[in-house]
Amino acid sequence: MACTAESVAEALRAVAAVVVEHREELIRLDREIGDGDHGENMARGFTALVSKLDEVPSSPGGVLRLAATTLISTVGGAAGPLYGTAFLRAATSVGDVADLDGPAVAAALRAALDGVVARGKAALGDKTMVDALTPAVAAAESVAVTGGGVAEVLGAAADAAEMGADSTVPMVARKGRASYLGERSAGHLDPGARSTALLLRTLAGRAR
Amino acid sequence: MACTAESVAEALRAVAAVVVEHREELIRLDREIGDGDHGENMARGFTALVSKLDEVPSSPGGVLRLAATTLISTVGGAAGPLYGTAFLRAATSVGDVADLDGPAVAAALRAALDGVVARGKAALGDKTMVDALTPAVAAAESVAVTGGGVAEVLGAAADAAEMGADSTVPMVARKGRASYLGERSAGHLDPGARSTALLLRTLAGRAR
Amino acid sequence: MKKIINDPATVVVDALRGMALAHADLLEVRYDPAVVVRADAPVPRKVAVISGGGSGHEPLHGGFVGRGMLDAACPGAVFTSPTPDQVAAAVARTDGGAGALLIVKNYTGDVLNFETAGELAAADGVDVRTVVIDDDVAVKDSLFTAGRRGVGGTVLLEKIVGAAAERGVDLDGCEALARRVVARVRSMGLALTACTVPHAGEPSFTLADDEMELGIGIHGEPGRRRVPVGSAEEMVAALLDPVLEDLPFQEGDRVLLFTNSMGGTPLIELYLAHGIAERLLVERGVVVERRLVGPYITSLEMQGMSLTLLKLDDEMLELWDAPVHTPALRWGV
Amino acid sequence: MKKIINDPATVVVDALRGMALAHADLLEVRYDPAVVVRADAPVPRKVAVISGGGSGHEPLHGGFVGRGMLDAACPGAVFTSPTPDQVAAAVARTDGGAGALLIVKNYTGDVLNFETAGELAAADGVDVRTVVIDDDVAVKDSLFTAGRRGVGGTVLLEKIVGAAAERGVDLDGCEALARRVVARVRSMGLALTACTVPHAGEPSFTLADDEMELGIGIHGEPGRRRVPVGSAEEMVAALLDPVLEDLPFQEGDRVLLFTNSMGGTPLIELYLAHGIAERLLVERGVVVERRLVGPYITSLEMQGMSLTLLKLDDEMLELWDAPVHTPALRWGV
Ligand SMILES: Nc1ncnc2c1ncn2[C@@H]1O[C@H](COP(=O)(O)OP(=O)(O)O)[C@@H](O)[C@H]1O
Ligand SMILES: Nc1ncnc2c1ncn2[C@@H]1O[C@H](COP(=O)(O)OP(=O)(O)O)[C@@H](O)[C@H]1O
Ligand SMILES: [Mg+2]
Ligand SMILES: [Mg+2]
Ligand SMILES: [Mg+2]
Ligand SMILES: [Mg+2]
Repeated sequence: MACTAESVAEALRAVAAVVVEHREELIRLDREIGDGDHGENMARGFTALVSKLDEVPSSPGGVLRLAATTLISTVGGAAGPLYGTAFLRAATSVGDVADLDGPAVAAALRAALDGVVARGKAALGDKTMVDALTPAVAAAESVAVTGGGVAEVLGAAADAAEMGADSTVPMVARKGRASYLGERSAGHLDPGARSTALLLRTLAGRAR
Repeated sequence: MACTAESVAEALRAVAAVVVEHREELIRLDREIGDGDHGENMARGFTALVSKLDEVPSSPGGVLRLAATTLISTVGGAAGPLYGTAFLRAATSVGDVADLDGPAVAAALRAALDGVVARGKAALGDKTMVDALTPAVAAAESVAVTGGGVAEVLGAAADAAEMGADSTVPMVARKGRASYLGERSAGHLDPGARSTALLLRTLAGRAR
Repeated sequence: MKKIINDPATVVVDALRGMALAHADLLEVRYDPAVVVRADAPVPRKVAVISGGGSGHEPLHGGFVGRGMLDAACPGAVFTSPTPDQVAAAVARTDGGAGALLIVKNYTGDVLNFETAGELAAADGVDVRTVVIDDDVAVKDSLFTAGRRGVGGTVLLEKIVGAAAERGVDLDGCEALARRVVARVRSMGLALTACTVPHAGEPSFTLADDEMELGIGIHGEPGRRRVPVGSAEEMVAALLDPVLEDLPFQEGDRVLLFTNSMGGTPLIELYLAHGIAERLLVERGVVVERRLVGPYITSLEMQGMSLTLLKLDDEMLELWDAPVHTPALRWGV
Repeated sequence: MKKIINDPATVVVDALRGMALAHADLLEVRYDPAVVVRADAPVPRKVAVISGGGSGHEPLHGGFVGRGMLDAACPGAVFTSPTPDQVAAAVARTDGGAGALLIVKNYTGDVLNFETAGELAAADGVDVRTVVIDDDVAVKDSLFTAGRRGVGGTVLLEKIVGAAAERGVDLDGCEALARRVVARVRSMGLALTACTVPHAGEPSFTLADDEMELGIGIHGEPGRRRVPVGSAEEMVAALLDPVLEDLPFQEGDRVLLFTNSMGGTPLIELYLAHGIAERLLVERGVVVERRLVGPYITSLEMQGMSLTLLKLDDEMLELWDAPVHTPALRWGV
């Protein structure tokens, strides 16, 4: 199964559809412990990306770079620079190869996580997207070293991301807007962790 | 039965108590077709009058004049100048006699009505206090000419005022704030007509 | 009712104390009776321009006291006309020997109380003139009703006449100018939510979640009709059309457009509405020469807005631009 | 949700169009990306002072663009930080050769987006400094959280640094001054009602009829605790005490007191609260040298208020008094 510029673009279009579909859910989650705009921000950004993808760049890295710059200039909020950095680092990681394999995807995810942490300084357990992305990267890497293809790598990442997102429910937020709530932030799913899980699940679905 | 300065003062203290007691009702009536302050305005004015009555002027006319100036400077709104004028004209009408009889009371009520009409230019049927006061004056005069005393005169005035107030319910307002409602003002009791009826009923009760 | 107050009975006086502290350089506040006076009053040989009305419409009127606008404001209880002794005290305190002009919004209570005050002041030998403003096109004008209400046009009237008085225009001139402004200004408002008067404790009326009151008065008096909430485009047109038709304002007319918040509507919505109003005026060939956007004549926390149009002439334009130095309007100084 | 809008997705741009029309003499508005710029930008050899943040806090920040305050403001979507390209465009448009100072309220989104923008501008060879303001004492400051939020102090910071830049103070001087203001300003707010973000369509939180949220953030983020509504006296003390204790402010300190409405609280209540705050400060021997009262940093239609205290020194006092000419603050010109 190929992982070309066109298939990455197609997968990102699917992500956009899923984000728009889950817009209200993400708004609701963010209203509970944030300011209620995460779904709107993500929907705005990915909708903008879809129209930019009318012309698909020539390599998967090019597509990821276009996603990065588009998200940075349209999402805003905390999620904009964080997802933007994630896509930018992923783009740099994959370079200009024409077709990605499992290890390349796993490495891209690792680069994305490193970028998010470098930018946002969140640690595991702070109740952020990092809590979804960290186990996702670990799972992706362990599948990749045992020879897993793109679909397997992303499938494992999505599974782990969903569990990681769920793990944010009992956490007390220490980063982002939810941290103002202190103890009151416990008992709620982190919206950024949820959107990360949605994103990886959709990519995994497209890779199949 | 005497109608001296002290008994007029006592009757006005009773009016104050009744107005305070009906404050919410008058507010509610005024909220329906006005701006909801009539009960507050009247309560403020008559409460101020009570404290002014610590020193009772020497004649009934003096008490009525004190009531006039106090209401003018404390009630505000439409009711302030209207009730103020009513009391002022009544005071002038009774002059400085020490003890009022039935005809004097009826004449004072006539003077009060003339003052309200001169100031407010409302006609019968405009849905204002004039609709309570006009029949009250007519009733008072007919009792007075047939030799009725103060209690009978005021009793007849109160009965007629209550009927007059009730007659405002179906009317379409043509004066005051309720007139902005046009047809929508029908179906509501006019707050000023109601307070006029309350006032006369209390005076009648005290004259007994 | 949730409000930042101590006691409904003392709201006005308590607020005046804060206002006096906030603007000690511009105002002097007297309490018994309550009057807000410009700090340097009386100004010798200047016509005193005085207004007043119920409280709850802030910054109107106290926020417009100062150089180039009002000499004094008489704050009544919330939504209740002030009493004649307040107005008489304002005249006595600000009369600089050139007489006083009373600007009265057309409500029965205001008219009657100012009328009585005018008689008192005249008895004291002050030349007092009264101008009644009735710019609200929502209410049908008729000899058989209380007539139109005074609303947004009041702000423009106070600014323009205040500037004329500051320049030394005499009482006849100020009065004539005021009547010209009244003749050329029209307004209409709408409410999305009701407000709660402190002493009443409950909202003045109730609107369904999808309703607005078109033609609302500034005390929550109802207007023309209750209609479904529409888009901003529809709301602005619903206000602008009756205003334009009434005078009428015509192609080529030069106007001042005043987009006012009823108090609870945020500035972001107000700017949005203002942009639509200006565009609609341009489409009809009406020339917007000046604009005022903000909460200047309010109804406590009511959400909603009003539009006011004044047909300018050169003199009014110049007087609008003249220096003003009050808590709520300030330029040129 | 009842709002004067056409479409939640275009609220910010639609409002900017109205703002551009309302203040064409002061501002130029660019739309792609959205930036509000002072009309005479770039001012040669002047440090460009730039801020921005989510919309819905109007007049902050666009209403403070103009002579003596901001050179540009970057409006994000409602309650959402602006994007780096907006900030980069603002820097490019206003850089007069003396560098740019970015004033950033301490929210993760704002900090990250301005950080990225700073990198972009630095790559273009502009000397860019960033000052983060975090004056909200409601949130415990800690290395392990996002830290304190930037709230009311932002308005005072923008005015004072804007005045310094206008006088020709260089970038180092502006940055040092800004850090001094940040070190000496503290705020706290409370909410009586929630607000509704247009794209969310529902209130951000719910409060019972007798509850208020003490320590509210300007995006409706919760604060210290939810408590029963008290009297104005109690509310003001509940805000003032933590503010005073935090710095701490002490007897003899000279302060600027800023009494701010969250948007939906009427001016009459705000003046009332201001009067109480001044009295409480006098009782403690704190000297109120200057005051600002009004809705300057808001949360859409939220009812509530905040208090901000700035410990003044002579330089700050003089810069506060210096001329300013913007849509929302105007004096000395
Ligand atoms: N410092 C951080 N590091 C990583 N993720 C963060 C950080 N701060 C916030 N986030 C993520 O961003 C999400 C919120 O995004 P969004 O609502 O779009 O932005 P904002 O908080 O500015 O409104 C949170 O749910 C969290 O997952
Ligand atoms: N022109 C008028 N003539 C006689 N009575 C009037 C007139 N206008 C109003 N009123 C009376 O005043 C009452 C309202 O008084 P109030 O609520 O105290 O004043 P406001 O209308 O100024 O708020 C009305 O119910 C009506 O009876
Ligand atoms: Mg958010
Ligand atoms: Mg009334
Ligand atoms: Mg009234
Ligand atoms: Mg946000």
